[in-house]
Amino acid sequence: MRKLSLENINKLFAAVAEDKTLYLPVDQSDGSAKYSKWAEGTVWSNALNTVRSPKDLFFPQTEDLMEFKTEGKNIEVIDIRKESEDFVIFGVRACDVKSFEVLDRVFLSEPVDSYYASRREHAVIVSLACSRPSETCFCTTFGIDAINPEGDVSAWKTATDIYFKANTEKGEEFLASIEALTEESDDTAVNEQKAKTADIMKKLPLADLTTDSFGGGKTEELWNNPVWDEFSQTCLGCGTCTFVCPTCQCYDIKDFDTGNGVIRYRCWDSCMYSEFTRMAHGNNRLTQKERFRQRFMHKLVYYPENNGGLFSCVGCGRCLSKCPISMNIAKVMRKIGGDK
Amino acid sequence: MQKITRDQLITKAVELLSNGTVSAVLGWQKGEFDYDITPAVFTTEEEIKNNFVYNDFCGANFSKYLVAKTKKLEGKILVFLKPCDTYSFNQLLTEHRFDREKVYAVAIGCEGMADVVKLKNKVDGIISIDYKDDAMYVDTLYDGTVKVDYADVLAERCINCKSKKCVAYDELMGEDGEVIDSARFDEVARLEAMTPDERFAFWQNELSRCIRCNACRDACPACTCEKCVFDNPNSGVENKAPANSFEEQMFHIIRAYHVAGRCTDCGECSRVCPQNIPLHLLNRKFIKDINECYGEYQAGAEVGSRAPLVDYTEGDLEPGEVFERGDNNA
Amino acid sequence: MNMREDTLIPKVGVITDVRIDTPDIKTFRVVTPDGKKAFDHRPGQCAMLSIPGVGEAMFSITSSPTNTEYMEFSIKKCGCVTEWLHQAEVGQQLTIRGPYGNPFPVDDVFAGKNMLFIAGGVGLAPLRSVINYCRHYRDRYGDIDIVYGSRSKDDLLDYKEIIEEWSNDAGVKVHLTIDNPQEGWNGHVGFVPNYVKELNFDTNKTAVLCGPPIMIKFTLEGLCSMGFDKTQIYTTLELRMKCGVGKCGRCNVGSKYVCKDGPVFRCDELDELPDEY
Amino acid sequence: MQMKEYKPLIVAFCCNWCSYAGADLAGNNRLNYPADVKIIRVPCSCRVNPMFILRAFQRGADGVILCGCHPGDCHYTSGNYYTRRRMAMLFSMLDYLGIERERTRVEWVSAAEGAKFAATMNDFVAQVTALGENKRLEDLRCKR
Repeated sequence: MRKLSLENINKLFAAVAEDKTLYLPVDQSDGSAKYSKWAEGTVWSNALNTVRSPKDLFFPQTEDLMEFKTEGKNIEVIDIRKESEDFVIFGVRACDVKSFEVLDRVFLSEPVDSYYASRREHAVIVSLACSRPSETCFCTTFGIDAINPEGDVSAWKTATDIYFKANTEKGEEFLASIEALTEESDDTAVNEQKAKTADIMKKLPLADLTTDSFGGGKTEELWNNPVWDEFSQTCLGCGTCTFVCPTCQCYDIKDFDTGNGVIRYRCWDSCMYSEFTRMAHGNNRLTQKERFRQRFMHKLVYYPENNGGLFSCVGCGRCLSKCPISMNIAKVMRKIGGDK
Repeated sequence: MQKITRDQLITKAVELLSNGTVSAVLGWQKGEFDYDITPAVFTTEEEIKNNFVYNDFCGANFSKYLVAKTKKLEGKILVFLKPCDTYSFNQLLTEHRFDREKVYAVAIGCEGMADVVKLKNKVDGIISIDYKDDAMYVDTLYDGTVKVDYADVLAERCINCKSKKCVAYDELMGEDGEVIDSARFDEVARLEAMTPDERFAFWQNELSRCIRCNACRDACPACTCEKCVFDNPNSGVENKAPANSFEEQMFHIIRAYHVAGRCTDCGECSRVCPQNIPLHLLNRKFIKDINECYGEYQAGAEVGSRAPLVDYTEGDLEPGEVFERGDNNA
Repeated sequence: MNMREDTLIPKVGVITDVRIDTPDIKTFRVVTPDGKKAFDHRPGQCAMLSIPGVGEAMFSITSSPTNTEYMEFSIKKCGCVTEWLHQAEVGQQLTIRGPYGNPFPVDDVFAGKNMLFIAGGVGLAPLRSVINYCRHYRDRYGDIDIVYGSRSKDDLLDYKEIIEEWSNDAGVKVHLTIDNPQEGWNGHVGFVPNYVKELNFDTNKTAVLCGPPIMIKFTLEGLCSMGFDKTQIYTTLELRMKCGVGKCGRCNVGSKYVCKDGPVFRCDELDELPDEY
Repeated sequence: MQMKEYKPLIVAFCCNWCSYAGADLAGNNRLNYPADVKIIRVPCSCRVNPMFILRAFQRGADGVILCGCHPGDCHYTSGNYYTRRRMAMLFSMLDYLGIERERTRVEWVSAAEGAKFAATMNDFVAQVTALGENKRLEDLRCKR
């Protein structure tokens, strides 16, 4: 385990940023944090987490896919892909690290999405253990260990120091690159903090939330649950939950005519939107209830069914704090689980 | 003034439901942590008794729900309206968006609602909240019980409350208030006094956070188009994500413009924004301009009034003169 | 640049022939600019066609895989992409990517079986590929019955091919029907589901259905009442699709993605899906 | 190397009944105004939706001017009165967002005012030229 005094954290950032682009949570003017590029003077946020998840860095909200030039009846397809640059994402919480696995199963399954894959291959993920989880956290529900986050490198921040441990080859390389700044250390301080945090985790209001009622093969059982009617009643049908969610990956592909060519781009889409499934001659999800159900069934039933039981929710709590009407997956799980 | 309590509202709701006046109740449903309250439709006494809450976090404006909820409804729906909600209620009636006959409106006096974001900035790990007369006592994960003054977490829209008068109701609970001479345009004036470069920087910073979740639009009681231009593939501007700063600006300019003269300044847009963009400052700019150029106008103050942007007088200011006016003010 | 191919990036195709089938259906013949078939496919699979600036949409490949020269798409005018295609002329380029989806199990499950194809309206388009495949390898399959109905005689797709080729094949029986009586029509009049019941097929067949949802629903009921088992009946679904490879999430129904796990489903598999298609 | 002289792109929405005829008259009378003014004919100035103005900027306009009949002379009686309010509010909002107010203008030009049309356009082009390129309401995708 390597150790660095927090006083020197900016030296570390400077060293990392020298040959790789470094992204880390930074406070914005409204008080919330956002993953931003580090530059001299950038201050690492103390916030528990960002509003937008780090999925942005692999799967940006909008992304140009290709361009077309048209001339008369002819079309030219222009591949505008570029290999991603090497970059480091620093300070990723355990829940968000897990979200990358959820996204990987979609984008890296055949046929591989080259846009996502390129960024994924060039990224080093430095995770950060939690020490002050919020009441909206429920990562333990999905078997995520907030005090032992995964990622290429795991980090623990105490009041004075930050500790690093490599988990992968990429991680070893990363630690080697900052070896001069860090010193070898035992894990006493880290273990102490882990024990403290573990106690808090047990006391979280959502600590008792379980996935017992969910998982692959539960479609029939849950399909007609009254919860969908009841909880979707006042759903605004906005995309907040989807857009702040680290695991939501539905997208739309659209064309933009620039006047001198056409850009085909993709952007995030939301199953909560009424036109998500609208076709020229109909829509298979006509009411908000159906759309609402789709979102939760996808995360809690369909996705695990296709991915060996892995849920497509990581309990980060973003939707809990951001939904305009405070409706969220925890409430849905509580209600269905409680019906048992 | 005595605060309206949860029990009073429950009693009222149960009374109206059991005597058949209404068949459903639009109210607030409790959540996990006392502040995460969801609007809900209650149809039984039991549901109301178990789940109905009313506290400082019941900020959601119910007026817009009436558009959808009255459509297929048999009988009447009971809706609780805070003073600012009554303005939206009137505005929707002016625009014939729902059937007044299907609604039983109970207006409730309001002392202002709390802002969750403000509270969370003060207190970490909120487990539950006890509302006492002098302050809220927040039970937390880390700091035991923390006392938080109501004034410290009062929502911006409530600090600058424009009116505590209920302008529409079938029944009033508590005392009616008065229209307030608020300082709500001060922030707009502060921006107007800036140089264009400063203003541009200010709005770039704010709008660049927009993730186009459409929460502002979907929560807005004035945004009741059956199909929004930004959802219509034939409009040429449909998009689900702002591709660049132009699209961020366009969405918010057009949205604010479309509700100009109809916006009652209820503040829902800013409340629901997950990125804390002060969207109300766009709407208030229009309200301020309209007041100054075409005479004082409060959307929703009465049913049937003509919105300033679908009206004119022969002596209106020229667009160029509007700027000159601004210069004189600044 | 050294990046792997990405399925989202299409190839350029050229329309080399446009055939007007019915008042609202045209069949387009598509090859690459150097005159070859864009890619190989199996019967029932689909391709994404797009016109840059207009949009991209999924269409089933109407021509048989045994045709190695070109692909055909029978397209009904109903949305912006299809409307644009309908005014396109020969020589117009478009983009094409694919093949997508699961094909009909023509080489294993269907082999040696008596086949019953039932289609309504433009629903013949996805079946034409299988029908022609079965006709091409005639000796691998038993009897072939084709029930096809449309609003009127003018709305029958591939009428010429049906009359001149399909009807003349040994062991192939074509049963045509139109919804309402029409001058110059001596054939059957009535809806497809009723006609299927009248024909009262033996259950020693594998049935393939495609058409409007309401037709599928009643035909399925009819077949089941005749004694068909749902495992003997196949159909193909259509939902809104964007990526074609099970990632964009649009065509997700239950744990299946219609673009990737479908569009061909056995009817008993459909029963396991939530009723949302 | 010589810098290319900056010529702004101006979009002028002209009402069919007055200003478009005014532009015509300017042409017939051989009155000069810059060729960078692209005229879009609209049935009435109130046909112009705020989105038109924004879209003009998106597609590369450096300035947008809207010309209609003089107040009181609208072919449809009152269209330009609505325009006046709408554009006053829209331009004020653009200004509030920090977009240069000199990039937008409304001018009333009758069918007889060919000279005024040319003079207005010359003046507006000069005003926008002084400002330089539109950077605040631009869509970079349209500029490649």
